[in-house]
Amino acid sequence: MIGKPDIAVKIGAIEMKNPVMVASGTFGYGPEYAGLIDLNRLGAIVVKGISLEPHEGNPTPRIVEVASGIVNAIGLQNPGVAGFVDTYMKFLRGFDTPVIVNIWGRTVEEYAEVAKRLSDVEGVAGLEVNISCPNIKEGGIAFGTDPKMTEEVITAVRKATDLTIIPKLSAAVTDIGQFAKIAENCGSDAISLINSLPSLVIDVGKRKPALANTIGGLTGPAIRPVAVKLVWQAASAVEIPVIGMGGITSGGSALEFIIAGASAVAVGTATFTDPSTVLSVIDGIEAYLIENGLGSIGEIVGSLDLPAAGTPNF
Amino acid sequence: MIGKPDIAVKIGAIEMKNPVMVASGTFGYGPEYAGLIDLNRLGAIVVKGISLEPHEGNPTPRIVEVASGIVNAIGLQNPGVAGFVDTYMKFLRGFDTPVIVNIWGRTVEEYAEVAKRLSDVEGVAGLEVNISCPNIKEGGIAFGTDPKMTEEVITAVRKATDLTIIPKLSAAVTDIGQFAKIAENCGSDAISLINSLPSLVIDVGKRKPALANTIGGLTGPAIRPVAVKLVWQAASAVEIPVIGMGGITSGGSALEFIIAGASAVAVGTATFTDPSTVLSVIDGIEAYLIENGLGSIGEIVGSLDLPAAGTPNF
Amino acid sequence: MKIEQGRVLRHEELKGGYRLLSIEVPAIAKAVGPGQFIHLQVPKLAESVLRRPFSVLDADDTSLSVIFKIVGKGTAALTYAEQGDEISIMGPLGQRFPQAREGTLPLLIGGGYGVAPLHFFAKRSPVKGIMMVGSSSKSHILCAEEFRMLEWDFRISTEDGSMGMKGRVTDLVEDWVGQGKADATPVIYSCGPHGMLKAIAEMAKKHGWKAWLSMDRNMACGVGACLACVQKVKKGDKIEYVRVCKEGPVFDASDIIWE
Amino acid sequence: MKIEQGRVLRHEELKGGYRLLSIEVPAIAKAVGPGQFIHLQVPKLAESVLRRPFSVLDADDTSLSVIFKIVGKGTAALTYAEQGDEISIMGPLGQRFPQAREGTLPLLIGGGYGVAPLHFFAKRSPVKGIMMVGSSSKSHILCAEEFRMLEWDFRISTEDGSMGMKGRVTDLVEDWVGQGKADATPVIYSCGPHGMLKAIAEMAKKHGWKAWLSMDRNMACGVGACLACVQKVKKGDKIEYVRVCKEGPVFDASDIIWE
Ligand SMILES: Cc1cc2nc3c(=O)[nH]c(=O)nc-3n(C[C@H](O)[C@H](O)[C@H](O)COP(=O)(O)OP(=O)(O)OC[C@H]3O[C@@H](n4cnc5c(N)ncnc54)[C@H](O)[C@@H]3O)c2cc1C
Ligand SMILES: Cc1cc2nc3c(=O)[nH]c(=O)nc-3n(C[C@H](O)[C@H](O)[C@H](O)COP(=O)(O)OP(=O)(O)OC[C@H]3O[C@@H](n4cnc5c(N)ncnc54)[C@H](O)[C@@H]3O)c2cc1C
Ligand SMILES: Cc1cc2nc3c(=O)[nH]c(=O)nc-3n(C[C@H](O)[C@H](O)[C@H](O)COP(=O)(O)O)c2cc1C
Ligand SMILES: Cc1cc2nc3c(=O)[nH]c(=O)nc-3n(C[C@H](O)[C@H](O)[C@H](O)COP(=O)(O)O)c2cc1C
Ligand code: FES
Ligand code: FES
Repeated sequence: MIGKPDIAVKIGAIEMKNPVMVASGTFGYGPEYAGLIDLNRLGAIVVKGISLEPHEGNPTPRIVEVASGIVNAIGLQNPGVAGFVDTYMKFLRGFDTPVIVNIWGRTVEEYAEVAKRLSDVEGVAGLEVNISCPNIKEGGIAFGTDPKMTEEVITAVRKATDLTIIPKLSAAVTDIGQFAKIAENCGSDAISLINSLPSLVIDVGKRKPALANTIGGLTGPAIRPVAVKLVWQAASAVEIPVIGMGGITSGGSALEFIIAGASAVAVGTATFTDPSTVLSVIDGIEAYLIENGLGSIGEIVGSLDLPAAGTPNF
Repeated sequence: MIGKPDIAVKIGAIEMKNPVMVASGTFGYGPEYAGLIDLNRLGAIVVKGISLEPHEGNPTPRIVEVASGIVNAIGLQNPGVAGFVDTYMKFLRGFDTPVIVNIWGRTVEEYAEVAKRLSDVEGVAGLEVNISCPNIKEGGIAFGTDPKMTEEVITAVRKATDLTIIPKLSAAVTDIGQFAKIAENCGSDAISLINSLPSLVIDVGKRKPALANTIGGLTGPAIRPVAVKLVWQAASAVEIPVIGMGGITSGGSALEFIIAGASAVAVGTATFTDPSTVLSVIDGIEAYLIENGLGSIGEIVGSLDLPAAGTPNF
Repeated sequence: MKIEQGRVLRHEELKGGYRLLSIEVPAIAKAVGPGQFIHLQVPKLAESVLRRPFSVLDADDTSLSVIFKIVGKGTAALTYAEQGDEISIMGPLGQRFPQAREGTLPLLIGGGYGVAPLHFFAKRSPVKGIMMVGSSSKSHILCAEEFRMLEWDFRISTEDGSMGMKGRVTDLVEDWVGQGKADATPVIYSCGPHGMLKAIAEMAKKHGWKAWLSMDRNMACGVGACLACVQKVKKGDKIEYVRVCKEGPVFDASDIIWE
Repeated sequence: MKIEQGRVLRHEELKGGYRLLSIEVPAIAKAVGPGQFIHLQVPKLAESVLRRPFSVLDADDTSLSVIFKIVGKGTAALTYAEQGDEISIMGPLGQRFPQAREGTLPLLIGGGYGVAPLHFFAKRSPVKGIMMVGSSSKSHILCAEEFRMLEWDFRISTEDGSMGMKGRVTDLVEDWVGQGKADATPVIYSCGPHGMLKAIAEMAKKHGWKAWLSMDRNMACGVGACLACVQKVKKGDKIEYVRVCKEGPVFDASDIIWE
């Protein structure tokens, strides 16, 4: 094989020079890490979750470290859609890297409205729809854990925008394939997963939750085996591209997701350990393709070689 | 406070001298660790899952190490109920420690039959019912992920035996409280959780699953924040005692479960790291009670001090 | 802001369980100023995904130093760092203490590791002033020699009375006020435990003094990306959460909303 | 079987990337026999929950030694072990090689770390015999000196021909058979890569020799509790999974079901 392998991927209408993005909420809105790594090298930038109005988020402590991971309950603090566009979009347009805006709402209408307002903003390449948020009209049950609410919210966002939409599935469900299918049937361009796993850490001395919000979400290497399994199941259930994430720290761990069926991946928590992780993930994937004499990333997406009859009995 | 605190607990009809057991599948049938630790000190011994007939289990590799945990797919290898009773019960009766037999089946009838056969066996104190097994009559869906199948299997076991029964809930469900309630309503004496989290580890070099069975279950410190959250939710949903487990490595981590609402706990994977972990967990709980001037373990079960209004939004 | 592979130059025990870690890390050492912090990756702490933030005690053109004490697994593992070991450093992070202006009297008030950024401040300050340290006991008083060498007025309070005045550091301040010797307006620069900072903010308000406080919050990214480390502050007529790692750690005491 | 806190006595590099680790761990060292293994907790490998199994190379009344090579994160972290470091050891685990009986000719065949248990076997054997080592290249031949000192007939094959016979270790055996010098029935004792063991099992069957093979499987508990490490074997007229850590690691080659 001569020359570099082709690692460009296309997610909906989004053309990425490589399959590696940064995960929402772990990379701010772009400027925060711009002094440390070259944003032009990223496959895409996914910004922190944006809602219709500015949102204050949770009291502190918002984060606690656990074995091979962290549990966070930031509470979706953000400057609202107008504040985000005014403050950050000019900066973000300065890079040759697609910008995906992660959005959320407390009602179906809020989701649709945020999607609509971002549709004409220059430089916004797509929307990642975080459906792991509580529906305040339905007693706070997370949209993404109820098939009907999932369908409603994705349908509404689909109607509100022509941008590439990527529902981000909730991992805390019995059958991820069912939710992946719903997303596909509602016209999504791709899906992403996993979001953090609902968790509780207790300060034993005080007999209180370690986080002000009681419940938080587990991320980091600890969740990778669970994430790879869910990505594999979701990718097996749908035809649209899957973006995999959860505990990626290296080219090797990103390749687990790709081989399981992800067309692209995102690096989250590992950026806190070392902001250049995302770059070494890109390099690692490229090196793997070269070593294995492969011409393009597409050749290994979903290439998992399964034994004849995998018993579900473990 | 004068004297040692009271750490005895009662689960159904099982009187335990302390709230710390060893988790099924991580302690064999008793003799394996008897040369290393004094089995008389344990709150209870929960043996490896037993089925009606001997079961071969999965091909190897059956285990792979991951960040802060392991993923295993042993495949429930066991000598069957008769083989177990003949080979191990005499040995187990030699200790002043209740024996809880973990049972499983591939049909509702198998579960009931194993329960029945163990009912009159001298020295069997109770049954832990592993419902995370595939129902071969229902296309391999795990009993414990379907409310109706969960109800059926627990009802059948309840009818088959007067022993204390402890359904072991599957963690891979959307609403653990629902399943805890079902177990309670079907006459369970207690519930235990969590079982391992369904996972996939990929050998990137070979593009094959690292385990022969493809899917395995994640256990160890990595899952503790998720386990504590599920135990807290389950304990909040029912009145019967809850046995908490998942990543316990110390008195402190066991206390997280107890404060979250568990009346007893089990140590699993940590036994592999250090077989005496279960003893230091007992000592650690006792030391905590003494330091905090508490007379009995009951005073802290479910003592989590919650903030006024915990937003589910994280 | 950079990530630089540093090298441990010195690692020694100080008093009261504190340790001094001196690291060769030229680019960051050159750039860092008083009140700023570094985000350090504890070597051989493999299951840990977060760096640990430490205030800078001192810096020159090639190296910087921090002081720390074992409070958890990260700081425990950091005690294994040996001369010559590599250590990844991110910095300089956060905002500096504003420099003391001529005609003002810098009044530094520290507790615990809080003496570190104050020492760095004093060393770089064009104006000399007073340094007050509050501690539980004599054996926990750090950097006394250093402040005396800088010719600062160094005052101590200990809760057990084993050194300096018996009481809290705020008593020490009130005592100094009672002496009536201030010939310039004091401006407070403080770093220490949460309760101490809050007491100082109240005291400063009472006296109508300006006070700069360095806040401590659990951090993940250290660069403003994750919103883990926020502090509620007044901003004009609004109240909002701002990032301790980015807009802080140094805040004007009168902006802080104490929760 | 015990858990004992050991202490590193020596840690040095050998040839071909291998390292020798010698550990003071009296109770276990006294009890361990050839073919048995220890389960070692790699120090400072905090995110790791599993111990690592290693065959014993040698043991006396106070200490034992193992050889290892970096193949993953555990063995990589083990290279940091320094003289004086504490290290938790579980052992002795598993079954020994049966001792060679007078009138038989022990034929030891090793590859990789497999020379370790064979060296221990030879050292304790009342009967001398032949040791054959197969390797990719000269630089990977371990323990040659030790076997010569024990006055064993030491033979080498390398795949690149850089030392001894060019070829595989099974070629070396066939070559030796061709020389027709055996005046006693050879009994094989072997430890090495899976493929080599399988080839040896076939060869032993062909010649009608008895062969004892030490198998290598991923392990969790090391004591028979978890059923992670199983090997399919013939047991009477049944075929079943037995535990490499408990019923093994040494098996009669004719019982093994090769999957
Ligand atoms: C801006 C700033 C400057 C600091 N400067 C110093 C200093 O100069 N010397 C010093 O000894 N300490 C300093 N600290 C506190 C220091 O960061 C913590 O003591 C340290 O992170 C504890 O880590 P651990 O792993 O030992 O504790 P653990 O409790 O095991 O840590 C678990 C997690 O909690 C975080 N954490 C725990 N305690 C604190 C704390 N007090 N502040 C922030 N995060 C915490 C850790 O960073 C880690 O992410 C500073 C903190 C901040 C925010
Ligand atoms: C009975 C027995 C005796 C052994 N004796 C020796 C010896 O004397 N010298 C030596 O160098 N090696 C020996 N091994 C192999 C050694 O245990 C592995 O090389 C080592 O565990 C790899 O750990 P790691 O963390 O570096 O590799 P990783 O691949 O990172 O380990 C991940 C997990 O896989 C397991 N694993 C990986 N490779 C092996 C393997 N080949 N065998 C068993 N488990 C493995 C590890 O124990 C660990 O649980 C022996 C194995 C067994 C079963
Ligand atoms: C501090 C933090 C904040 C996050 N905020 C968001 C968010 O606003 N929206 C969202 O969809 N996911 C959010 N996530 C989830 C990540 O995007 C990602 O799904 C998760 O962290 C798993 O990847 P990782 O293990 O690589 O971190 C957040 C994660 C972290 C750690
Ligand atoms: C090797 C292994 C085998 C197990 N076998 C069983 C089993 O047979 N039946 C069962 O209900 N749970 C089984 N479990 C699950 C444990 O009992 C326990 O629920 C789980 O390991 C979580 O606890 P831990 O994190 O402390 O290990 C097994 C776990 C491991 C690691
Ligand atoms: S630590 Fe991430 S924003 Fe401050
Ligand atoms: S390693 Fe657990 S049974 Fe062998």
